[in-house]
Amino acid sequence: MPDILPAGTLHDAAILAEARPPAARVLLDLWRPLRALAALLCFSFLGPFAWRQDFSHIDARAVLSAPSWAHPLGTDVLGRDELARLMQGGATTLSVAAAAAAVAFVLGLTYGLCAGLGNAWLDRALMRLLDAVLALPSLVVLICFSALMQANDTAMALLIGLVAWPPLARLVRNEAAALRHRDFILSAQQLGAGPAYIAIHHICPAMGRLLAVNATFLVADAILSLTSLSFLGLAIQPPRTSWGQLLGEGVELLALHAWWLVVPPGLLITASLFAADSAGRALLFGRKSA
Amino acid sequence: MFLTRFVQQAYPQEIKVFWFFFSKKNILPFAALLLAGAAPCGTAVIPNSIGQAPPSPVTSLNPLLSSSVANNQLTELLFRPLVWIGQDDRMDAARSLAASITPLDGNRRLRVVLKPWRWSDGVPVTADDAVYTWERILKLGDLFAFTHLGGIPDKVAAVHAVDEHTVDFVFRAPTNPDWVALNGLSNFPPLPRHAWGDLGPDDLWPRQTDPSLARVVDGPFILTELHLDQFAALVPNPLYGGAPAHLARLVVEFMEGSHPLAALRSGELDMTHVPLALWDADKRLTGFKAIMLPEPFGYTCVIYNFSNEAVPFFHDARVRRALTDATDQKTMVDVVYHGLSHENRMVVPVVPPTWLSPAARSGNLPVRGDKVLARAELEAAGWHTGADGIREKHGKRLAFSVMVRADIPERMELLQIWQSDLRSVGIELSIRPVTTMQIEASLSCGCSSWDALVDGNTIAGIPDGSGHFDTGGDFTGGYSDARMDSLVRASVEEPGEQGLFAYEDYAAQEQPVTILPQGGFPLLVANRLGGVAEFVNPQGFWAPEELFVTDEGCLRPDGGTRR
Amino acid sequence: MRAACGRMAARGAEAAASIILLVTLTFVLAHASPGGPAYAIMGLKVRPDTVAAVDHQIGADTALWLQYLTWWKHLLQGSLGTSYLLNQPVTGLLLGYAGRSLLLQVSGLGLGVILTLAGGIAHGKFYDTRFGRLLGAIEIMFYAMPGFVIGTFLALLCAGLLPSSGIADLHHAAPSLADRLRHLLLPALSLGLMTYSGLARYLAEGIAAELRLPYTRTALAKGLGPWAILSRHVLPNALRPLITLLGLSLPALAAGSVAIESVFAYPGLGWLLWRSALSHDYPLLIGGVLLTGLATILGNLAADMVNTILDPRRLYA
Amino acid sequence: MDGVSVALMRHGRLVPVVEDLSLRIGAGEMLAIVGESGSGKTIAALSIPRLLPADAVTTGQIVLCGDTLGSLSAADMRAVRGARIGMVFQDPLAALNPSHTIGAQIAEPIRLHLGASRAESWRRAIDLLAEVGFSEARLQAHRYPHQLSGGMRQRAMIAVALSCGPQLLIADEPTTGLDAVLKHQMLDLLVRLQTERQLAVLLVSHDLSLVRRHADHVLVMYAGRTMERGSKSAVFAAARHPYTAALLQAAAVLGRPPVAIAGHMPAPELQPPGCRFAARCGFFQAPCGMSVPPLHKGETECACFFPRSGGAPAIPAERLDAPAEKAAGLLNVERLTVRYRISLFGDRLAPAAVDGVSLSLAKGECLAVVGASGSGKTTLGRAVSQIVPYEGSVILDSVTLGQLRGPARRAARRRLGIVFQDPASSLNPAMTVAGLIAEAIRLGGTRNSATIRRRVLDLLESLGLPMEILSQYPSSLSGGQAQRVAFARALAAEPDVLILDEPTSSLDVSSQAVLLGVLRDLVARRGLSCIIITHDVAAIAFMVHRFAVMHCSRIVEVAPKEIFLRAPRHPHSAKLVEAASSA
Repeated sequence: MPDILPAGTLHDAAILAEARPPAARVLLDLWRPLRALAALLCFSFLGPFAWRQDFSHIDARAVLSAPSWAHPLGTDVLGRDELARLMQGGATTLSVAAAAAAVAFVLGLTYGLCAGLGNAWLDRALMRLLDAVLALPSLVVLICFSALMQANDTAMALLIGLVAWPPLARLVRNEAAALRHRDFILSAQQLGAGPAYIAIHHICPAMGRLLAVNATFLVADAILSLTSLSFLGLAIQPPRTSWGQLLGEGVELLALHAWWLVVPPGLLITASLFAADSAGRALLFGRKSA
Repeated sequence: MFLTRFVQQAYPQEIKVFWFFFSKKNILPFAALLLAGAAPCGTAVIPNSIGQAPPSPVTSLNPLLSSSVANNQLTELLFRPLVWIGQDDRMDAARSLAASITPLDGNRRLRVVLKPWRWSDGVPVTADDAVYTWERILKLGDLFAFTHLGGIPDKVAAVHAVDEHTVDFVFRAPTNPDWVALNGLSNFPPLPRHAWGDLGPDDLWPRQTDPSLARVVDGPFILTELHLDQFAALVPNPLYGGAPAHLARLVVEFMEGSHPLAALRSGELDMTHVPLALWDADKRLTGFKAIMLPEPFGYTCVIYNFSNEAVPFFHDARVRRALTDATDQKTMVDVVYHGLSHENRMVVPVVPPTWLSPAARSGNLPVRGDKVLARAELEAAGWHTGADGIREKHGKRLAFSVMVRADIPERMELLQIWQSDLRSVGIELSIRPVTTMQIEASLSCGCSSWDALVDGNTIAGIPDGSGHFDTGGDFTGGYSDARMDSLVRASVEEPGEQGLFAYEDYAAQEQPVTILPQGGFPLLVANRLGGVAEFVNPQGFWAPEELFVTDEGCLRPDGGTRR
Repeated sequence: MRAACGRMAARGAEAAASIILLVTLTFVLAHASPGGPAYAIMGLKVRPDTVAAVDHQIGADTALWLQYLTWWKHLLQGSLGTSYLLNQPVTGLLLGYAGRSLLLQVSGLGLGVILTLAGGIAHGKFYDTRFGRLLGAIEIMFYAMPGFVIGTFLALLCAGLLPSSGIADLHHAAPSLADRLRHLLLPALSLGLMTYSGLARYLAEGIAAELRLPYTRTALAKGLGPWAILSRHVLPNALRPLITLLGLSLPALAAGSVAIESVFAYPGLGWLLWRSALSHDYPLLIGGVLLTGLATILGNLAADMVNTILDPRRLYA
Repeated sequence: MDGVSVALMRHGRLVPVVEDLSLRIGAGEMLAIVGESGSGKTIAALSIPRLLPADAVTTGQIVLCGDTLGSLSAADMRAVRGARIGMVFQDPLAALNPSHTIGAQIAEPIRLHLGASRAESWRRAIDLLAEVGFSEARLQAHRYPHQLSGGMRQRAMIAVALSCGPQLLIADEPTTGLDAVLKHQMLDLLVRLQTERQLAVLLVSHDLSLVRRHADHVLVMYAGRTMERGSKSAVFAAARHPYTAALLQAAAVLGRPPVAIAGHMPAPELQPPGCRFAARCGFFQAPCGMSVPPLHKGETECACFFPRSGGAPAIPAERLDAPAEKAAGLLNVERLTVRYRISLFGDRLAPAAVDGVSLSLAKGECLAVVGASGSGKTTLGRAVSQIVPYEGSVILDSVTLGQLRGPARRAARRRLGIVFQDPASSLNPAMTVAGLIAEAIRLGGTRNSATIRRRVLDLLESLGLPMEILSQYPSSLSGGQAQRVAFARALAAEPDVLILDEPTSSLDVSSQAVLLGVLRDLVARRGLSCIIITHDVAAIAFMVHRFAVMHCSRIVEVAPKEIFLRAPRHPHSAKLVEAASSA
């Protein structure tokens, strides 16, 4: 499960100061990924209303059948309609990924703020603990916690969230530590603002874009983790499934040239990653950072 | 010996022990073999735990200390047990170390006569070696991996050598000789007292992967290399008493979790498991042949947690029978196993049919997989269909969850079919995929953290119920029934099969666990490798001396008949 | 210069604190999940009294804190204890697996860095053009494929040509070096693609940002050509964040390679950690985590040092 | 340059930024382009070496010593840049590569254009460093940009530009960020090089005091068009274009308060017909709005239908009377010392940024703390307003601020307002102007939204800010507007003392003028006691009562305004006053 650090700490002064892209350009950049995300959400959540097949109906006669009118995307090992399973899988993947991203976001933000804005000793202690957590292979955490939790979607989201928050914490801590000495923070302090007020009203909004960018990257990484988890055997409760599991099952049977089991889930995962990733990048390069 | 010490120091992690087996003492017999023209020839590379899914690591060379199949597949090649179980789940005379087994004075004593085999260092295998093994078992106590199987050691009063090749097993009470022979003596290998010496648990335990303890062997192969988590290399034992091996070098590669199919196609492996869906792949891939290994002698079953008050309905035999009746095993066999399996609702495996009771053979069983019967049983038990189609009784819904290990795809598929079957009769099942460890820990914890779980069970020898379905038995979720206890005791103590058949028919009535169909092992084998069909026995143990290769300039030993 | 060394010494002391925290965290986590080493050792059908006997034999039946202290006592005496499962000294095992894992990591990383430099520079230079967006799409496609998918794809793609399991062809008693390298190719390529997919995007963004800084305009004013500006001025500055990221992504490489190592049956450290976590082999697990933790923290220190040397602003603070 | 026009691509549309620019610079001469920021003067300068973005469109003829640059291919243009045209940019720290030594950055173009060997180019680099005023150039060549002071960095930048002996040197705002003394030294250097090397210099600047003293010719630009062109003496003596006159009046001159120009410059996209300055011109008549006035000949060429004569009307210097009598001491600072902890081993060894400073401020008094950059005056301001830890004591209304903790300390700090130097960074970019000012009031404890709204409107009105900026974000405000919003925030807290840290140094001429006007009104009419920290004595001379000069972390002289301006005792004060009076 690749932990790749998002590019939140980049600075970007345009060469010609006068030609800096105004806020409108951001919406232009955001439009493409938002459109892709909307399409995926419709496919996953609204699809089942249009395509009436029951994703868990087992049909012994139609095992591993190629795409046909009855099953536009063919059937899987148990003869269930692949298109319906992709829709249900999408609903699970996107909701679990979003929940996991939320968990990681909240944990990472609070931890980072405490470390960034606290006194020197608190900062040093929290950062050393963070180094230890970052150095711990996420695998060990996954296996140990997976056994403790009743395997349902919320547990899965908690699990992924628990593993994904450290990189964000480090980023938030660095940014907060840099921001606390900026003039507009000193000016607010001079006007009598307390530390909590400063954190909520000034530090977080000033980091607004960094947080938005990383929120989208967290969603992208959560989708990826869900895919890798199924390989480790920590799966979604059948008969429901996730895109990652469908991809895993498809790859197992690749020798059968059953392309309809591999290509659609692969494309859907890539599309969702593209949407989340380019939304983040559009936010990052849209407006000048705080 | 210096070379070994040096190699161990220089390559601590590669425990590579090259010792020359052409030592002076055994050059003569080897030459004799050469003259006979059946010289061992060629190398074969096969993945470990063929015949048992999924592959697990080799962690011990000591036959008394580990019951995992992956270890036993190797130890059975090195230290031959007194009794080797054949394809029909009876004693295989050719491969067993025991020449004959005769019960004496009213089944209180069992006399075993050994074949005149020799250890690989030339010393003959004597009855004293069997007594030495018995002394080790007593010393190991609870550490002995096969304790309680076949009455060893709890039902055995004493073991003593009558003469150089005869050993007597004296029992505390009359016991069924077949049960002792097949279930007990099949895990009882004589050990070289002269090579090992007086070793207790504190010596044997830490040296489980020490190859020096596996140098003097009486099995068909000698271990030359053991690289943990990589492979083990074996060469034929020239002094083996049984049929000599055809291969000059057998390599067992440890393939945990990987995709062996790709390795097979690139020529590194000579055979491998394939997913059932790829069963007819040999039509597409040239240069390979598909061989179907028979199912292992055992069953896959759903075990219920009788000590969990949240699911009291498991105590009602009618509900249990309904659970089995509702199972559409025909769809399971067709869809999951592509028709390559058998419907089975008995605690006694259908393949091989050796131990089936007359009632089972004729097919009139109390449960036949009939949904109408299932609904009737549930109504009789007081469970009426609720609002959402799920049955209710005194406000409690007939719903439970089942834990299953996520790394065996077939079990997940079976459960999803079972889930839709149960729903059609008004029972709601939710499936919890977990890690293997969690299943084993739940089985023996007696706690109420689980409702039901799926587990496989391989029977060593006679499919008796002792230690399972009798009160206090393991691996059945705390099932206990007075009549079942007496029947199980009878099947163990009285000779003959009547006791077993009575227990079998009552178990079909009780359905303490719900049996699910179990598949065989489709193998894809490279055309260069032969003798694959019979080399695995129902318990999943190997006899690779049958294997031979047709390239590298080797002759076909069987004249081209065996596949 | 003195401030930079002072900082390094402080970082060293803090790293030691992180290591102690890491070991404690692993110890607690490993014991938290249900099950125990006995089930893995004895195979799956184990009676409760056998479990007790095995736990006693391997010393896993004493109180948790006692086991923790004895582990530290052994560490101070220079031994990491014995693996419950494999009954071998942990140090010996780790050296073997870490050696092979290092070989895979280095070759995988090497391939990854080469791909990253090629893809990243091209993507960074033509960042807003159609060609740049195409490279971006390729990067995301590989980023979207988890380890085991890339591994399986490559294994099946070159099924006939390249070996895809183990570290040597076991048909020969003494496999040749060429054979070992052929076995290394596919796992290293998979690891390389995984590294490439993350880092190339980051390098491209770095280069695109640096190209916007005023000093590139001065270089233009000096009459330098676009490629000269890129290689002599922009690249050294854009590489620094990449090096920090490499230092940071070492634990991911160790964890990420579990999928690769198990798909190609490559007996490396990642796969060993995974198996010892699954089978509660505490000494081996903690030893392994200690090793990867040390590697990560040393990796971060090294990355920080290299960055300090590369970045004069920090060297002469 | 003859009839040069440049259009830039803005959101898919070509927007003319420079129109019909014609100028001629002879060898050994300096021509200065002056104008407010955003007037297109930088784009004009960059069009010569063609350093504009690829999608920019440049028309007209640019000729350098007989060669027309427009027709050169990219490769030939590259050969011209660096060899025949040298560039000096605005912010030397960002314009020099942080990870190369300054010697290497100078040697690079020599190796590239003159094909010299590594050793040879290194030696020439050292000679160049010596020429631009580096002492022991051999040692300094190995240092990195961040290790040099602002002035030295700019000298290194000039050395880079002159490395291949160019014919033309373009300097784009070379002196921003430097203090008054350094500015003039930099221009002296440029003039010396210009005469010694017979160099043509194109200076782009908004600092009229520099242009008045050093340039040979002047060209005034406004919204992309040339307003007036001529010799320095002609333009400064008899400014014929109303905009030039207004600019001259807005410049801070010792003894005369600057007069702001009403309104602000049209954005390039708007393209109003007729004269671009029509909207803000005091002498607007009908024809000005109809067509674009051509350049009339005269002492200076001026693009106006009604060129004026006789230069700018003299505005009488207002006499600001000192406060009647010595009012009660409002703020007392005794033996204030600030040490920054640099090294890890205790901070005894660290040099003191502020060393034993004692000051007092009476109620309604306006004290100026002046000194060169690096003299510690900003640190003093931050220590007094309790932002930075310090030793010694600061007493406000007989309350020692150092010992207060928690809410009491926060309440005490509200009584010391502070306005920072860079307006853009002192306003939270994520809040609207209304939000920013309302927050300052709300933090004071007022909750009622009606009173808050009324006070916000009062503040806007008193600072001369238009109503429509209430909903705008700081990033879309001009420098002057942003600084006034910062003022509003500080004043909203009704502080007893207002500390201003270099309020005007990052603003251009007209914004500076507007701000100083507002400040003068606050001090005079509201009796606001304040401390102004700056290096520009001229700008604040007329509104300040007393001067305190800081040099090397100590106060070297404190004197009332009249005495200080006429007879400064300390040599450093004399240098400051002399630099201010030359404007």
